[in-house]
Order: sequence, then C-alpha cells, then structure tokens
Amino acid sequence: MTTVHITGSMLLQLVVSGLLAGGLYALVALGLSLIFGVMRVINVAHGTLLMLGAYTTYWLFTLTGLNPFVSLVVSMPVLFVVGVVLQRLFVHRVVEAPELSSLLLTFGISIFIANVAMLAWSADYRSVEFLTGSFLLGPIALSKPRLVSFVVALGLTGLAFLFLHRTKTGKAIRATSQHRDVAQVCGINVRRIDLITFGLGAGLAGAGGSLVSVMFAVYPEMGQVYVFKSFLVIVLGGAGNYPGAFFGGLLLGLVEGLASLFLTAQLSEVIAYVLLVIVLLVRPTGLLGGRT
Amino acid sequence: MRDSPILEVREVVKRFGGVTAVNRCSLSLAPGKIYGLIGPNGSGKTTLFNCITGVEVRDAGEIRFKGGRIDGLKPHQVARRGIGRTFQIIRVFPELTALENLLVVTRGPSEAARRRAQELLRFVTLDRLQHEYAGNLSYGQQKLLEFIRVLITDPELILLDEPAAGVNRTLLNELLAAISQLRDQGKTVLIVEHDMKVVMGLCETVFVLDYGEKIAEGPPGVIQTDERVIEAYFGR
Amino acid sequence: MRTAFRSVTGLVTALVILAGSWTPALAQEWTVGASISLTGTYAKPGKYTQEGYLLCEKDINDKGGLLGRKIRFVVYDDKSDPPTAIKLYEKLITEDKVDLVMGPYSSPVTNAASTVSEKYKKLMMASLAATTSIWERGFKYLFMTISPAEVYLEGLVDLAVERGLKTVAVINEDTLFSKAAAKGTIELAKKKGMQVVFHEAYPKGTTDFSALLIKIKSLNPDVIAAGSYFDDAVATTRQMKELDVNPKMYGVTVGGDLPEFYKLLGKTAEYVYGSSQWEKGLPYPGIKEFVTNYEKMWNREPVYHSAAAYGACQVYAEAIKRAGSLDSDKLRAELLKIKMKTIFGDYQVDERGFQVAHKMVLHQWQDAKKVTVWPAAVSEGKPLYPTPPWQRR
Amino acid sequence: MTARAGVLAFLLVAVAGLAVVPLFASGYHVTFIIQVFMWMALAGSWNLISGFTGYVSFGHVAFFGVGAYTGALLITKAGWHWLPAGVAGAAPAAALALVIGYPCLRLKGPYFAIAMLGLNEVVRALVSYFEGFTGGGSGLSLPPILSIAPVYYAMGGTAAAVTLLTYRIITSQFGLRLLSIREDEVAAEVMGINTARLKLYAFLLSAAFPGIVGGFYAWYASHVEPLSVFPLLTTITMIIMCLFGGKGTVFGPVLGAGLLSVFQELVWARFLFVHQAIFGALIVGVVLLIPRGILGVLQQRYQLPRSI
Repeated sequence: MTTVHITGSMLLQLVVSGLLAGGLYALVALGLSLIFGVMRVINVAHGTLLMLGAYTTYWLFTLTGLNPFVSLVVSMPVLFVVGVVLQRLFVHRVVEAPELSSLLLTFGISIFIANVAMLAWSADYRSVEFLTGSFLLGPIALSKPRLVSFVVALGLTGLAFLFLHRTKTGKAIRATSQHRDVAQVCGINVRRIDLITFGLGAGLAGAGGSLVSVMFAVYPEMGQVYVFKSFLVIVLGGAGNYPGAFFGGLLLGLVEGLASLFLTAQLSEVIAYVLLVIVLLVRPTGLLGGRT
Repeated sequence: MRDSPILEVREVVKRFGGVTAVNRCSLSLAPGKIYGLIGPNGSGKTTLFNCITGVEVRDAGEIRFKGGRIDGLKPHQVARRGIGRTFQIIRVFPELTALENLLVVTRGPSEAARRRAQELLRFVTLDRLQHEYAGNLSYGQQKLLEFIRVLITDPELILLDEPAAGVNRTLLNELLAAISQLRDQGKTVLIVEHDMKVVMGLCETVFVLDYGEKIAEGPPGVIQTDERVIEAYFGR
Repeated sequence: MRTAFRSVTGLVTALVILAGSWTPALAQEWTVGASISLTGTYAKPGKYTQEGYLLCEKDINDKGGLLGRKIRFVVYDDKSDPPTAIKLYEKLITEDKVDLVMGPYSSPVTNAASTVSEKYKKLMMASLAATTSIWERGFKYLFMTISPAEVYLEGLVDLAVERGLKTVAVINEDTLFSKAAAKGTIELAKKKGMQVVFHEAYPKGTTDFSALLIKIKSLNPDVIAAGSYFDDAVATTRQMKELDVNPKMYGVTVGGDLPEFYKLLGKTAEYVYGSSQWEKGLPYPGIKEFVTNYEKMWNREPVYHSAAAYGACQVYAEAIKRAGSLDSDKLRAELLKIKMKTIFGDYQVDERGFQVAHKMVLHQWQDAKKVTVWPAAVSEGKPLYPTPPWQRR
Repeated sequence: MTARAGVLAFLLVAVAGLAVVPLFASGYHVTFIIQVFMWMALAGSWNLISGFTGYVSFGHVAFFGVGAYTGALLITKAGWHWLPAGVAGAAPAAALALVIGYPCLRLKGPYFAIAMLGLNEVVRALVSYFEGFTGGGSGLSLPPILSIAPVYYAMGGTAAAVTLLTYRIITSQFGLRLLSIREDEVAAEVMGINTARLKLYAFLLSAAFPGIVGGFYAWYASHVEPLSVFPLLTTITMIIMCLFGGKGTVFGPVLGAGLLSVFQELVWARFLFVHQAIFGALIVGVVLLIPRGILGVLQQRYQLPRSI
C-alpha cells in the first residue's frame, strides 16, 4: 500500500471542507446553546427537530419544486411552532429539575418523534437533488451545496446575533441566560422567554435540517449525529457564549477534518472527545470563555 | 496575655473576574470567644467564609488554623481539622431524615454517634421528628438541624452564616443560649449577622467588612460609633 | 399502602394474563418461524426479506402446500438486535413449536439466531447471511443461500483487469459485511495483479467523507472500490463529484443496486458500478413470474433481499419434497446433495452448508437504467468505459 | 419486624422459585428471564452512581461493552471458561471507570452527563480501531452456547449480588454519604465528607457489575461487535428502568426492570411498528408523572425505610 503524502493543497482543501462543515455545526449548535444557556436543558431532541426541518424542505422541494434555500422561510417557522409546543407541553416542567429529567425527557420525545416520522414517511433515504458538483479553484474543489449552505448558515447565525443583541426580546434572552433569578426580579417574564428560546432553538435546528438536506440523505434518524457534535461545539465555545458557539463550530469542523486526514475517520471521533474532556477539565468555561 | 490565635486570616484576596470580593483582609481569632463579622450586603462576608472553609480558593494571602496552613485544602479537609459552618441559605439534606442528617457526618463508632445524635436532637427538641425528612421540617427546625449538624462533628471553630435570619423570637433566644453555651465549652464562634442586637449581645469582638476590606475591628460598643462603619452602612 | 400494593399486583397480574394469551393457535398447517428486523438498523432490507417469505408462502399454498399441508409463516420483529433474535428463536422453537425455521436478515443476527436452531437441531435455511465465518463454526443445521461478502466486487476487479487498470483504492464501512467485502476485494485484486494503493475503513454513520476522498484523490487510483451500505454509498458518490475525484472505474457493494440510488443521485449515479446478488432481468427459471407476482402483492419491484428470501424458501421446499419429511437430519442430507436453479440463481453448498454455486452480478448505471455488465454469460450490455471526469458529464 | 420477616420470606420464596425455573420452563421463558436479570443488574448498577449521588452516567453501556469484549477475548483468545471470563469483565470496566471518573467526576451537572455520553462513543470507536485485537467492526464470534441454564444462574447471581450490595450500601454510612452528595454536595464537603473519593468508589462499583454482565452477555449472544454492545439505547433503558422502579432504593431497579421487561415483551409482540414511540412516551410519562418511581412514591407516602 502506498503511503499518502500530505501536500499543501490537500491540507488547504481539507481546511476549506472542514470550515464549510463547521459553519453548519455552528448554526445547529447555536440553537442548542440558546436552550442550554437559558434553561440548562440539554435538548437531546435537537437532532430530531433538525430531521423535521429536513423533511419540511424535502417535501416542499418534491411536491412544489420550491428552492430548498427558500424553503427556510417555511421550515424555520414550522419548527419554531413545534418548539413552542414542546416547551409548553413538556419541557417547561423540567426546567428547574435535575439534568437527568431534561436529558431523559427530551430523549423520550426524540425517539417518539423519530418513530412517528418513520411511520409517516418510512425509513427510506431521500434526498433533495438540487445543487451538485463543485467549483474548481486550481487544486481546490469547492462543493456547491456546501458552499451555499455555509453562506446561508453564516447569514442565519448573523441574523440570530443581531436578534439577540438588538431586540428587546433578544436582550431578555441573554439576560435570562446570564442570571435567571435576577432576570425574573427585573420583570422579565422568564416563562415566556423560555418559550421563545425553545422555539428559536428549534427553528435554528430546523434551518440546519433544511441545509443538511441538500448535502446528505434525509431519513428519520438523520439528526442523531448532530446532537453530540452540538454539545461539543457548546463546550468548545463556552456554555452561554453565543459567538463562542460559532467559533466552536468552525473549530470542530476543522479538527474533525484534520484528524481524519492525518489519522482515520475512526479516530477523529476520539480526538474530538479527548478535546472535549480536556476543555471541560482545563477550561470549563470554553476556549473563548463563558459561564459555567 | 492573649492565647495564640486559633484562626488567622492574613491579607486574603479573592476576585471574581473583575470584582474583588475580598481585598487583603486580615482577621485573628483567639480561642474560646465569640466574634461577629458584619458589613453591608455584598461586602464579602460569605466569600470570606467560603475561603476559610475551602469552598472557594483564595487568590492570595494565607489562612492558618491552629498554626497550620489551611488555604489550599479541600473543604472536607478543612472540616476535619475542626472547622464547622452553617450556610446563609439553609443547606440540610432534604431527602435524608433529621437523624440521618446527623449520622451522615459523624466519624467514629456508630453506636456512640447515634446516641450523640439523639442527644443533640433532644437538645433542640427535634427528637420527635428524627425520622421525618429534613425537607419536610419547618424553616426554624431546619435551621436548628443545620446547627446541630455542625455540633455533632465537634469542631473547635464554628462559622455561623446569619443564624438569626428568619427565626422567631423564642427560637432565637434558644439559639443564642446555645451559642453562649458553646463558648463556655471552649469553642470559638464566628458569626455573620445582620441583626445588630444579636451581634451586640453576643460578640466580644466585631470585624466590619466593606467592599471586601476590613474597615474596623473592636468591641461592639466601639464599633457602633466608628465613623467609617456608619459611613459604610448609611452611605457617603 | 394497601391500595397501592393492590394496584401494583393488579397490574402485574394483568400483564401476566396478557403475556399468556398471545400464543398463536395452531391449525392443520406447517408453521415456519423466523425473526426479521422489521425495526432498527436493518428495518428496510428486513422488510424486503419478509415480503419474499410471504410471497413464497402464498405461492406454495396456491400450489397445494407441502406434504399435503399449507404452510404459514410466524414472524417476529428482532429489532435488528442479535440477543432479541436468540430469545425469539427460543420462543419460536420451544413455545410456538414451529415445524421449520428460516433465517433472519443480516449476518450478525443470523450468527446469533443459528446458535438456538443448532441447539434444538432445527434446520435453518439462512437466506440473507453473507459472512463466511458463520459457516466456520462447524454447525450441522445451517445452510447458506447468497454469495459470500468476499466476492461482491469480483466483477469490478475482473473488468478492471480486462481493461489493463493497475491501481485500486478500497474503502469500507467498518461493519461485519462491508469489511469482509473489502477484504475479499483486496485479495482478488492482488491475486489478479492489481496494486492496492489505499485501504481505510470508516465508522458506521459517517456522513462526511471529505478527508478520505482527498487522500484518495492524491493517490489518483484507477479504481475505487467501496464496501458500502446504502447511505454511505450515496454520500461517497456525491462527495466524489463535489471533490472532483475521478477514478476510471468506481464500484460499490450494497446500495448501488437499489432503485433509490438513482432516485437520490440522479445523473450523478451514471457510470457507477454496483454489485448485486440478483437482478430481475436475469435468465433464471420462474423469475418473470416471481417479479409479476411480487409487484402485484407488494406494489413495488422486488430487490435481491426479497429474491434471496424467496429462493431460500424454494430450496427448502424442494428439500422437504425430496425428503418427504420435516426431519432435520433427512432434510440436511437432501440440502447437502441438491443442485438447483431457483429464481435467485444457483444453489449448491459444500459440506459446511456454505454456498458455492451462486453468482454475483455487476451492473452499471447507464441512462437511468441498471445494466448488468458482468458476468458475460448474463450481461445485458457493455460497460460504458472510460468514465469521463465529473466536469464533463 | 413482622413486615420485615414477611419481605424476607417473600424474597426467599421468589429466589427459590426462580432457582428452579430452568428445570421445567421452556427455553423461551428462560431466555426471557435471563434478559430480565440482565436489566436488573444493569439498572441496579446505574443506581449505585446516579441514583445515589445524582451524577448522571449517560454512557453506562460503555462498561457493559468493555466487559463484553473482555469476556469475548478471554474466551476466544485465551481459552478461558466463560464463567471466570465473564467475571473478569469487571476489572477493565472498573479500570475504565477509574480513568474517566477520576477527572470527570469533578464536572458538575450536565457536563458529567455529556462526558459520559461521549465516553461511550469513544470506547466504541477505539474498539473498532484496534481491529487486530478486537476484530474491528466485524466483532468476535464465540463458540455457540449449547446450554443456557448456567448463564441463567450466572446472570441471576449477578443481579442478586447487585441488589444485595445496594442493600448493604443503603443501610451503611457510606450510602448516606452518597445520598448527601446528591442532596447537596457543597454542604457535604463542608461537613467533612470527602465527596470526591466516595463518588469514585461508587462509580467503580457501579461500573464493575455491568462489566460482569457484559462478560456473560458475550457468551450468551455468542457474538460481540461494536454496534451491538455499545448502543445508547441500552443506557437509556437501564436508566428508565431504575427511575420507573425508584432510584436510590434497593428494589426499585429490580421492580423497574421486571415490569418494563414484561411490558416491552408485550408491546413488541403487539405493536410492532410503534414500540419505539410507546417507549418514548413511557420515558416522557415516567419523567413527568412519577420521577420518584413506584417505590419512591410508596416510600414517601407511607414513610417506608429507604431499604425497600
């Protein structure tokens, strides 16, 4: 067997691919991070919400031919509503409970929804064949769907930041995530903020799903891999640190890519985990700082 | 002539981000006396307690107990050297019974420990409730339970964080009597308290903190007339 | 306390009663037991397997049954979980007292389930297990239907050698079957004088193959062979296009044969080689009728899983006819002797019960159609070669 | 005292009854009970760390998987008898718990859960990676097992051992101290309890038993592979069984495992395609309606000793 010599252009190609993947991680993780920051709830159902977003796009594309990127204007509100309903019916009851309750509750919701999705749409793999192929820049191939998804993810992340920093509701969300009790004392309706936050988090997961659908297959269990990745991103960026989630996402994309280049795909998971544990132990506030 | 101090806090500093919660604070406690630690809200009293008991790690300075350094020790190690404390917000173990709350912290042979626990429960008239979950007890009862949970470990130095807060008069008098009794047994007590009557009636020496700094120290009568103290409490 | 206790005992009693009541009633028919993965990882191929069995049940019964009795399949869901399959075969054999057992879907599940059938000396016709090691345990009552994983890409290697191609990169999902397929491909390639320049496994569930493909791209191999399942096959194909990786031939084991492969990838699937145990256009006896009946019964085209399940059932029925009995040892003797062609192709096993006659086929996606291009004896067309680079497709 | 005698008598009868089951029951019933035993032991083990100290081990199946591989390797490569090989599964499981618990038990709240969740994925990846040793993704095949009765007793013994150990712990000061960690770790520390060490002890114990169960499982299933011995769902199942019965009690995991196993057996047979949804709904129901579990509710309402 020939040994693979890692050349500069390979490295560059991988950095590009890693960053493109990372942009999507950042978007998905931002939703999880919002929910975690405000309610200390680890939403294991986040991946399932992503799946619902992907199916929304898939059906709109298949039935009406709607551009998958345009379908975001449907998938995000739909998932926002789903999130609000879930929060209203279930999650609000475990906000103050020990983390085991929220972990299990959202896991239960997750397998429930995935099973219903399987009954409704079967376990078949589906795909949105919208953009394929790549732009060639010298030795670098820029995947078209990933590039566009990356740009859209970036845009959405930016919009989310604007929302969090410029609007009254956004500021209230940040205040609540910093000091739940203080926010309450200051007259913020924390229950309402929880509701909006979960909706928003779900909406971002839905957006992530729409973007994933143009790259990868759509099926009921497609979201699972994104849950742990999102945790990782949150930890890397620092819990409650929303810009941190963005850089954490890019970083994870890079680390995964480089680890699978220099080692193997098997070990990239291990590297990512070791990174997680080290960060948790050495800098529990995340690489960029945040609140524990 | 003074005994050598049981607790010495020297130039202790604790920061949280940009905020200095305790700023070069020094205290010296002689054995067998009751001390008060007062100061406005947020002046660093609880943080200082936390540094002494190892719950927070001080950033600079030195803490000695009976001559040995205890800064840098873990909380349980500090406790085992002979320092016990209560918390500002009650922290009993709600799903353990009253009796279990005591048994869980005892060291040594279990039969003797059980007898001692029941004795203490009788002492604060909680013996009838010994098998009740601590979380089901009233506020005052929990306060008493937390208090005797400190006593059962037989510490030489006891730190009490606002023992009188939210306690009715009858109970308060019992508590105060119990604290005096501790002194008579040779224990040292350091009390954080807002109720000036309690402080004045009980303490021999009072330390005053403001913005993490010790601004005054002396007998209660003197402290009450200290200008800096009045300024700290009533604004500039 | 008392009421709570009563309600708990009540619940338990109710559960026990329910549990006792689910034993199916037996009529004058032969029951054939099988566990199938109707949910879990293998749900999809599991369903196809079940459909094959049920069509076989219908066809046999329409023709008057076996030894004068109709047959009836008793199928439970093993959740794609081997220990569950163990429990289910125990249940089928000791509780339901089925007359015959057929295999579940997938190698790991068959591996586990066959320990039970072997213990009770029940003859198991394993219809969908392709792992060689299962037949290296010295079992007496386990028979194989499909070609082993190792020969899945024999056609790809053959065609590559014919065209004078020299280098091959092999990737595979790190699971029982895919690994064996990759290992077999590597050995075949080496034996035929090709150079294996790259081999790497990726974990199940991988969606992003960038790093792997970039490494391969730098080696520029003539052939890429993937020991894949469906989703990874789709993803690698797509990402090869995205990363502009241009081998002269590219083939996948599983996935490339399913209609969904083209449905998902569209034109990107063109020129891709896929291997299959079976195609509906093959010249096997009874195959047309099978396809028609299948489409009528299930409203979709049969895939190889269904055909293998049906074929295994056919072989089993033949053995029963010849033995004139359901006795395991008599059946075993027949199954070791039988050489036959079913709708699934050739059947013949060695003394281990290991399949030696069945042939794989290789097809290529040409103009939205799956065209069988290997082996020559059954091929429907010529492979389109060379494969143009992505930018010119 | 009479209640206690009654419970003891009931237990004796139950144990005696279970002991003779393999003599007359069908293979199916025996395998079913083996699985119940397996779940009892797993749920009981999880209870030791998470039910007592409140530290949520969200990747407990990692210890099971490590035990399974240990058993499989000792049987296939070292030629051990399955019984000692299964028991030996405890050692690497506990070692793994030490390596990961020593640093990670310092993590508070959800972070420990996340670290444990990741641990399982990583152990699986490592097992796949070192394929020369572990067979990688294709796993290891063991010799077929021809009699399941011995496995029945081994698994039953393990479940009994976990339950007995839980009883011993719960009636000891060690147990009280573990509970105090769950109730208020800082207060426990300040009262002189070395929580770090106690958590680690509890974690080691709680990891050792899944290791043994895994070792026996390898023999029982006669095949181990990364996907079948490290599923997240196994962790969730043991958690939900423990919660359903009552975490932090002795017989909660036993009851939860028993009831839910029967329940699953029925659901799986009758509602083929919705059993995941039912399981999901069940999880939601337990978390929202009876977070204390059956025995927890009974215990609180009727002031029963914790040792139920």
